[in-house]
Amino acid sequence: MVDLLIYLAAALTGLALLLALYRFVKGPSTADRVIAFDVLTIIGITAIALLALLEGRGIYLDVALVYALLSFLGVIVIARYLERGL
Amino acid sequence: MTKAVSLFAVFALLLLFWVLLNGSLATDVLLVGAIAALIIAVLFRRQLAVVTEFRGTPQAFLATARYLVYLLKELVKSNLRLAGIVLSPALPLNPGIVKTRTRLNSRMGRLLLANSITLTPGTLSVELDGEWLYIHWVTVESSDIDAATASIVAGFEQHLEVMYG
Amino acid sequence: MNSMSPLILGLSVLLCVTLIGAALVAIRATRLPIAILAAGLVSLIASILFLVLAAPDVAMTEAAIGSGLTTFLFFFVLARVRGAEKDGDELAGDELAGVKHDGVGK
Amino acid sequence: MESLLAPLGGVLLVAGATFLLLGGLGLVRMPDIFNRIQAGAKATTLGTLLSLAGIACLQPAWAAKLLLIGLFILFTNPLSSHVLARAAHRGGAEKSPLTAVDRLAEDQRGDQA
Amino acid sequence: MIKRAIALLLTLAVGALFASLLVGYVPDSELNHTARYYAERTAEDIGAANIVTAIIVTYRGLDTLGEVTVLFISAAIVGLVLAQGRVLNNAPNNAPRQTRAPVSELLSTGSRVLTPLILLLGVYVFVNGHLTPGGGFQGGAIVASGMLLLLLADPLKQFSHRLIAVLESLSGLLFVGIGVLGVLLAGGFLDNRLLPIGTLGELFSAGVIPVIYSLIGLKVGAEFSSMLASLSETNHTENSEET
Amino acid sequence: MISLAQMAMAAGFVLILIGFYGALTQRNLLRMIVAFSLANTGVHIVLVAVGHMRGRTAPILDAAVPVADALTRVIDPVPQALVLTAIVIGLGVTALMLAYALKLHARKHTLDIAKMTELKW
Repeated sequence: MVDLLIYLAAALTGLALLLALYRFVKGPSTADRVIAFDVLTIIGITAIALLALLEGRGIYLDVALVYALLSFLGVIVIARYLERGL
Repeated sequence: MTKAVSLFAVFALLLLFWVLLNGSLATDVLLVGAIAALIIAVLFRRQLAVVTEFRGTPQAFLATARYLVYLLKELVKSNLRLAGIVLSPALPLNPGIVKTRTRLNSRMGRLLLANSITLTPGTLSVELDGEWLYIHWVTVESSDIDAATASIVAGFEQHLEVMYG
Repeated sequence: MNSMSPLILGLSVLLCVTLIGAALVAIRATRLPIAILAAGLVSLIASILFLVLAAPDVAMTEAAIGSGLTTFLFFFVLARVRGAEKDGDELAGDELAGVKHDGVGK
Repeated sequence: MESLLAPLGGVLLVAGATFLLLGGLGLVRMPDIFNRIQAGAKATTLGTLLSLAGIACLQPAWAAKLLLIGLFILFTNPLSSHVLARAAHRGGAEKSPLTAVDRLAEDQRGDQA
Repeated sequence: MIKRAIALLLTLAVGALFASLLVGYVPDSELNHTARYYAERTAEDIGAANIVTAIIVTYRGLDTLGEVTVLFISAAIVGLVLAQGRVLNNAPNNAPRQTRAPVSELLSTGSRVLTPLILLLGVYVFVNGHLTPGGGFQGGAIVASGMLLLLLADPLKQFSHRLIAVLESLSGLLFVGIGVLGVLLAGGFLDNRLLPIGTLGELFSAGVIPVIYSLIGLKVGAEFSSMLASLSETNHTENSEET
Repeated sequence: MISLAQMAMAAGFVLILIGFYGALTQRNLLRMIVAFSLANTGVHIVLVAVGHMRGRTAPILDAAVPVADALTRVIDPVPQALVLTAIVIGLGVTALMLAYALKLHARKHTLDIAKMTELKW
């Protein structure tokens, strides 16, 4: 039962990844792609956590922690670039 | 708060972060964490002064709990509302940027206010200029300053005001 | 959990497709910031792929260095050569679509 | 207790993934950058938080680290959304024709005049 | 156009080479000789839970020393190359720095809170290098990211290059010093048995590995920070074009 | 059935090819560096895929993988150590290339390699 739910969650996450990827490829502006990038990173965090669950290795979560930091810094660097503050 | 007390508060906060990170209370973990937290707290004591703007009164702690409950409630409620908008074929939008006023003076209080407003989908803080807060609103109900303030800002502000002033 | 291996295989198919798609965007994008962003995305997906391949050390390094610092360095440099892009490709000033930049913060 | 926690975790996981999907859908459907930030960044935040809570139910030993990841996301994500929205507005990003009012742009024009 | 066709042809040729490699590839099902040695002996000899860390810091410690040196040299060259440009461009007027867009108040407040947490995360990553998928290089990159956040929140901030350089060389010297101590007191250069090996899985275990990885973390963090700082202090060349 | 390692390896090879083609055809220096870093990532993926073995897990010993099981449950750690080093050096190389590109731009006010004619034969 729980296995089935995990399957379903993974499938939905994959679908969300594809949707965000569509926005990334389509654009049209750089800022749109940045927000798609941010969403992709956040989906990546979920994917890593799911992977840790599937493999039963809690240590993978450290990578998710680094990601949480990166999604923030990346967006800020690019936003500062866009508003000419870098 | 005196300098020593505020330094200690920062140190304790960093140590708490460290313990959560390690998920262990062994002596060696605590020892290394205490050293690292002390060095960082001393190096960044001026920067971190904003953290200790928190008023340590019992009312403030009570307000923190109420604030968290309110935030979670709003988070779920507004997410569901936004889900309704996204799923409906007609995409019923009425977006706009409205101007609101905040009474909060402390930096940390304003950061938390803007963050809470951004976290609840439907509203997004775009710019903070002195006491004026410009908010992008997916479904604008009123572009009047006072009305917008009452419906977006006031709910969070009443708790944050007790916490940070 | 061995019953989950088809799931992991499906995930990695998705990751590989995304990886190659992002790489093509990185090569073909008309504007440089987008190319750099897409290269960052390639690193990001690669790092999840490393995790699937049971290499968490590499995944963390790729996340922190490949996807993080490299992208930041690129944007630092890009901010310093802004306006010199008319050669070789068409980086117009309007990174934010629609309206032309008329000297915001210039 | 144990038997109750696992299904709860599974349900939370699916709910979280649903919000992720809704976020992705919003990202695709919304007409302009501000609305996309609204739909994309925020729905996915809740989605990730719910997923992490679900995993914490399935593996209670990891709760501390998952809580930390959740808190980090909860604090950083609105900040980055704000900075991006501000940059987009300053850069004069295109707004959807539906946009009713833009007090910020009005005030900025007022300052310059 | 001809150039493009040649490029395509070359790519296809390399692709054919890769394809033949891929078709002939049979994944191993057993660890090979070297890997088996590492998998079997690491826990006993080194005491590190993370075998990759054991390889990087102890079995192949000399490589890592060389790597850190290469990184130091490249950071130094980046600084040198960009410093020259600074002298050239600064001569007429150094006004461009003030023209940057102001930072949002929220970002500067947020970065005050987040920078210490990021630095602490970096420390966690490099101190726990022998237990978790972290280590000096990752931790160093995270520390440098924290510095980057400071730089973003306050673009006019000047890093103390002297402090970075002192930190960098001090940790490098200590690294080499521990290596030499290994020759004198234990089995060889960078031998980790200077300190007791301890129990597998505890923070104070694997001998001197956590100390070495912390030093590497500080050194790498300082190097990356200095790279970022020298890039951020370079003037925008666009402005010099207009004058 | 195709294994995980083979699939990842194929993706890595394709990435190298894309980067290679890009580096050959682009005229903008920064774009060439982007293509170069793509190929770099591709090489890392191929190397890690070589070390992967079906049904095994990461070479970190903890509660999930006790020491006694290490030999049968852990994948090859050597390629991982190599790639870790390669990524770090990759950043150093990229930073150097970027610094030189910046320098060239400051001198010549262009990033187009077709306009850098001094060394052309």
